Amino acid sequence: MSERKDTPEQAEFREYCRRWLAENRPTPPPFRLPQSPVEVMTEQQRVWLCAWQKKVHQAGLIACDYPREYGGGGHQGFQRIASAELARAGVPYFINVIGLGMAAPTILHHGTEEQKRRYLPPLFSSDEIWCQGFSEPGSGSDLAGAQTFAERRGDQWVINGHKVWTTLAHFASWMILLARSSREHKYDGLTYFIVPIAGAPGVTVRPLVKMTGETGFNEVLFEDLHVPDSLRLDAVGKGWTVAMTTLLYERGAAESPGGGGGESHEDRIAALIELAKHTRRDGRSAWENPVTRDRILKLLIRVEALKQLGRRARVEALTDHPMRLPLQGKLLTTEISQDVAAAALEVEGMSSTLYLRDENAPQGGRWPHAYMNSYGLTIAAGTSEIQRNILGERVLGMAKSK
Amino acid sequence: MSERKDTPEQAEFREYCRRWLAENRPTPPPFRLPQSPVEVMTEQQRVWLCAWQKKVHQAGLIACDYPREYGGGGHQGFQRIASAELARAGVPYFINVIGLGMAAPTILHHGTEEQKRRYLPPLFSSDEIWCQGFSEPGSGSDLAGAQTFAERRGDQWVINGHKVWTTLAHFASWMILLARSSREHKYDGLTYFIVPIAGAPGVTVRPLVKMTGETGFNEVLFEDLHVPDSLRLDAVGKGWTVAMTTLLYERGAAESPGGGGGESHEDRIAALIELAKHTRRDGRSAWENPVTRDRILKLLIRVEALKQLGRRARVEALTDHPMRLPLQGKLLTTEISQDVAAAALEVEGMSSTLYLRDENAPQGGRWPHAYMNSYGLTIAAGTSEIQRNILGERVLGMAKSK
Amino acid sequence: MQPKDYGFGEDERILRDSARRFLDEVASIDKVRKLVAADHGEAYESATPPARYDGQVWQKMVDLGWTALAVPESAGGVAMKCVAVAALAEEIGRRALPSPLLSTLFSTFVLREAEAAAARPWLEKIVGGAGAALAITNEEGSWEPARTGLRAQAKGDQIVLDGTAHFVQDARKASFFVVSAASDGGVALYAVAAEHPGVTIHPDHIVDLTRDQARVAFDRVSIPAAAQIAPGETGVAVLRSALPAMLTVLAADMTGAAEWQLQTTTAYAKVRHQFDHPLGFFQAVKHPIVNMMVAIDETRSLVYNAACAIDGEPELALRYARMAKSSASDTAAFCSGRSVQLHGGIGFTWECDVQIYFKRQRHSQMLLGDGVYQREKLAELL
Amino acid sequence: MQPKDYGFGEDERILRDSARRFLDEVASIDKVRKLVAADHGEAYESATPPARYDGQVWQKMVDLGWTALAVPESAGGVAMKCVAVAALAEEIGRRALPSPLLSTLFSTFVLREAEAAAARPWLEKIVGGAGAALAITNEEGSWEPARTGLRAQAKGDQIVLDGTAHFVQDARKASFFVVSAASDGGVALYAVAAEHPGVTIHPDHIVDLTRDQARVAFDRVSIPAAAQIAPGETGVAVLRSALPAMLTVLAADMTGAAEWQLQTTTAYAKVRHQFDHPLGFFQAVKHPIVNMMVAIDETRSLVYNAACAIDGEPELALRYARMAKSSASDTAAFCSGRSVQLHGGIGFTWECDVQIYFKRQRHSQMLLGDGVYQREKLAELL
Repeated sequence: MSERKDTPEQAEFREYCRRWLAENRPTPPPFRLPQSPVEVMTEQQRVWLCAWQKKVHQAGLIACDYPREYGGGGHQGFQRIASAELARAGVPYFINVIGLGMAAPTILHHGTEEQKRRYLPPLFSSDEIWCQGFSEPGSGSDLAGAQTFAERRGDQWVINGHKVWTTLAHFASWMILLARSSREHKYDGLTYFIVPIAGAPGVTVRPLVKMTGETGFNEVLFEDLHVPDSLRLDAVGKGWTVAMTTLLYERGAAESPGGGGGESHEDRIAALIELAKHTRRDGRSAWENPVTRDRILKLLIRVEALKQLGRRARVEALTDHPMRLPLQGKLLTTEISQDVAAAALEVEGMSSTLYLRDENAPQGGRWPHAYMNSYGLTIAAGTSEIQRNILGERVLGMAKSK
Repeated sequence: MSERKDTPEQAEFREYCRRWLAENRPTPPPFRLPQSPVEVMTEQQRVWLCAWQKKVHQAGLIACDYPREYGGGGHQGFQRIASAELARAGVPYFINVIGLGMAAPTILHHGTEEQKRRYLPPLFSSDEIWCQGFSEPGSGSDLAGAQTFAERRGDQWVINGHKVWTTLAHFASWMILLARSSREHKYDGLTYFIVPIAGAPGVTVRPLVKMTGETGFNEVLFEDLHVPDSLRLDAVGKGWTVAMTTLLYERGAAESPGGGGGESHEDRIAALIELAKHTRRDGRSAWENPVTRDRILKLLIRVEALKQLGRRARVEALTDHPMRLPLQGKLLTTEISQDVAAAALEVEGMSSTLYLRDENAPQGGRWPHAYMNSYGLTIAAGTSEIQRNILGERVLGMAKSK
Repeated sequence: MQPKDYGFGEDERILRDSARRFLDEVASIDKVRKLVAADHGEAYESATPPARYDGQVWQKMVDLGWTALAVPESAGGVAMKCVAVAALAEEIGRRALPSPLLSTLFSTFVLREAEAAAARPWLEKIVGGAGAALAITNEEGSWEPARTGLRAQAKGDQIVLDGTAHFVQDARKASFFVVSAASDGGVALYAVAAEHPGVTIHPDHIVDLTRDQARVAFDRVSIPAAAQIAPGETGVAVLRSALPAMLTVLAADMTGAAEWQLQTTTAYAKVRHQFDHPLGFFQAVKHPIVNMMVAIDETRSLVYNAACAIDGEPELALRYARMAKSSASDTAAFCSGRSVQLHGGIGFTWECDVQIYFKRQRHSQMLLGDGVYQREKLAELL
Repeated sequence: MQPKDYGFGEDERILRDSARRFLDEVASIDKVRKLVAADHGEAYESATPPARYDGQVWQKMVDLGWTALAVPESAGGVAMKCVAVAALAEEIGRRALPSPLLSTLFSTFVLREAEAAAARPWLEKIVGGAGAALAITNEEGSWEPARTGLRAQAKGDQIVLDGTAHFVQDARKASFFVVSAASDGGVALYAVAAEHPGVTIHPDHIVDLTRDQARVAFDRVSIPAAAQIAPGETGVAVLRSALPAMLTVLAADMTGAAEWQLQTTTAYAKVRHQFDHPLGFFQAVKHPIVNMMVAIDETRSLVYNAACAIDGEPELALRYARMAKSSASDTAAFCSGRSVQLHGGIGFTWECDVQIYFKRQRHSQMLLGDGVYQREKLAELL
């Protein structure tokens, strides 16, 4: 069955995707895969996930719409189909999430011909994993406050500084780096680089531990890292513009990490209702507690609203401002995730004290874990507070709050 | 029965208050008295309420702690007792609420000896009613942005400008006025005056209508009003300091308008519970709807908390910062009032559409009326937003948001 | 299959855009204010509360075919999709327009579900411009179809109606009422002309300035048995079938009104300065306004989803419609509160237009049941 | 009559101030972190979850007389007012101190209500420094006194206990358990030494780093009938009488922890700069912090009101205690969330101390029932 207004060519491709996925669905590995690619920590996990991504790339379901000379499929409107079919098939995610979601489009828009030919193919195949160096200890929400310094010395740049929250840096060959090349101008003093990570002299990667007790991101220190000028992306002083391109894609990447396997909000709310129906206390189920049920139903309605928001965003006649709905996505997605997890803790009551390793923890302890992780979502890639600024300023046109 | 640690003298005074109030409780007038003094509009109401205040003043239950030469009782710690007994007796409020609550303490702190002797006695007796001229069309929250201008001409000041939200201006003999005497400095360019209202040439009082459909406050226009320099309060350019004194008392005045008769939060939440128990729909009472009941109980708990907050504020060992609890009063009082009224509308359902004049409106239509009026509370005398700034800055010491 | 675009195609866009142009002309906020809020004393102090609307505008709405939109072709209507009707209702709500259109649409939804020959002449009257209103609510203000304040008794070939319907919307703008009454066979439905002997309208004194509402008393109102539009066995089912469209269209009206509140508050936050900045500079103003927008977009998305289900997936329609009205009620409460609060002192006055929408929204919030009620009923559908 | 000062007089102030000094010294956040959060792997990955506390600190707490505070004089205690105990608990919570004090106080409250001669030796043990814990919760995590996971059967002059108590707090820090078990006469109460044959502790893997929790299994545990501390007819009533103090003291601990969250978040908002201003400049940061303070002050006021009622108006104690715990639970949830969010990226890390309080507060929120539960029970008291 084809969908929407697939062209005959697209319908054929969709059919191909389905067939390929049905035939190539991987058997689950004998070890635990974490819930998302940003939590991948072990070498075992890395190897398995890289093999999977490479296989999918070879099958032509990754980078479908990129030119062939950069490792893509050279098609138009195929990625949407491949991504939908990957999601529908529920196969594992792709490990090179930062590369696919952020580095690749940034390089495509701002890179030289040489850069595109050199960096994109191994990115798509996951032969080279990428990470992102934006946040610093002193600049989280205020990205343009970056202090990591790139000093020009002939045709080399010497980089010193400290980046934090760098997902996947422990596996990464390359980083997309926002650095300061001039202290005189805040925004115009930034330049964007591709820098080597694994094995590069002057680079130290240290894992950071989340409040959940898991690792999954890192801090990266640069001490006199020397890179050639050919690793600069776009012009000197244009780093902020390039970073805006990356951020444009970051939200999209966070929502659908380059492939299927992520749990949807609908899955999550269904799991919550299931939990409520099966959690009994004092002679009734949590679902039979009208106050708890009302809270869950409010969330069920918001989850449906979020789904419909996405559907409506694609109907021009029913949107007033082109960015109004898309820019709400990150805020809604992350806050609803948090609220759903919080409601689950209320349902569990005392059992919500039990964590991942406890055999009696309901649904494997996923909810306290999800609740804590939800703060990662409402903080990372622009806190909810910053998202509200952006919506108020870019969509509604109110004065900048700074 | 005496209370707390009344001295023998105070215990005797309390006894006197109770006796006097028992013997002098007025019979209700044959016309409707509005819910609060700020809604008094008719001459009939004014005459009746002025007579009542005058009688209470003559009995010594008003201005107990002011010096005798200013019309007070010359005591210490008697007003607290008189106010408590007035509240307990549930007698009507005093009409000169702005005078008692704001003008009197401001004049006491900043007035000359002559000013105190001239203005305070008729204020206490309500022979002269007072209003307050702070807000302007262009400056609500930002009081210091006042543009009403006072130009010095010899020993006269010529006043031009436009004040709004002036409660009781339609009955007022006098106004406490914050005016700009210099355009060069924002805060230091303000001077504080006592200005005549009723019958003064160059003064126009026009009623403003609230969203409830009621009048009760006014706008006051000044066109070349001439006042002598003797009506200036404190020094030229010290208006902001004087205004701070007024504001310090404004919150107190808003909470207990100079006497009894105001309905307490406890009364209101009790009325809400009563309403919920008697509102039947679809085979049960609103109180039997667990979701509605939970919402009401949350409010019941907050009302108790507010009461205990007031109690705790007087126990030094259980407060961390002297202004922390008192400064929360206005915010909590007004927001809880709003939430209680909103909950009542939920209880009433369709009946909440019925307004004051409707014979079928539950509890006389008080709740839609109270709900709309509650926005007056969360806006007037510093919006809730401004209150949160004040708390964050003065109590917690965070940076000024401007 | 669900259409990706909610079935909102060219026809729907044309209807909506022409409605926008027409309403821009006849229903500007100044005109609406003149109509309903010229004087506070008249609004709230008259012995008989006003029921004002512009009859000429109504006649033009009829001429534009709006009353025929939801009427089946068999009764002379144009039977447009619910997404079209929802889009129109959104525009009506955006203008807070006083008119019997919503009540008439509600009556249409009931009549067209009745499928009785007796319903047809009433539908034709609606096409012809007759306003109609539902008289199906008891004194508790219940929205359960099975609960009615009226009783119907057969007397030969006549049926006699007795009792009072409460909370009848736009009662004085309606030429006839669609009435539910308890009969021996269950809750039956009837249509009764407003001027029928024995029918008395007792107007309510309401807060909302853009509607009128009344108790409608039926004192031995005798109508021919053939005028029954749904017998006792089917009355509740008919009302229930009509409910998704009623909920959705009401939620659409509320969405439009909320969007007006958002735009008006945003505009004020840009022009009003305090502390040397426009209000919108302050996050204590900016963020609540953004939260209004977020709430509205959730509601609006749910409204079109519900409308689309009514058009194509009737088995899901009630579920989605309950979601839409639950969301609309909560959004209305939030946006109304913030629109007044963020306007500061001026927002609290009669002269500021936000009060008109504030009151309409509070009224709409309760109509057909508030959010808590919708969710309680939704739970039964899961 | 209610004392205006909650009965918080000189004695109470001295106790509180000395507790502050002592805890400043022994329970700084650095010391607590070293104790419970030195290593994330050990905290969450060990086969047997840790139950760490500082035994020397505990001994000093005993030496300071804290375990004797709530014990009647007849059993060698000092029987201080509940306001004093609440003030102490607030200080403990402010430090997120891992210790069996709260569990021991809970056990004390139950034992002193039992008034049986059998309870006295256990109270004396507590005065002497024995930690105790309640084992009264079934596998559902119910807080209804009538629901227990254990069954008691008389066998001659012995009583045999069977079953499992769940969610036993600080189980591995306790020398004995106060146990409820269904007997033929109703729910009876017993005290059982932790090392009694047949008692097995199965530690839970919990989120909170400052507590340990366990299932405690009783496999044909045989104790003398005389060791029964409340017979079946009174067990539920005894637990219910102890409940106000338990709720209040827990709420006090949560108040202290929330105050730490407030102060720590405020301090961060002053030093952390973004966009050329300290975070606290921005109302999106300032106002939520103010809301934390407002919530805390409501809770704290309710805590002292409840404690004061326990001391002087027992008929109101349960009502006020339910209010305090309802408020404390909601305040804890709110303050915990905001403390992490407003710290931004750093707040989400293991190395930031806010995670320790976040987890303790989430745990406390559920203990004895969350806000929804408290309000449901409160409704029964109105």
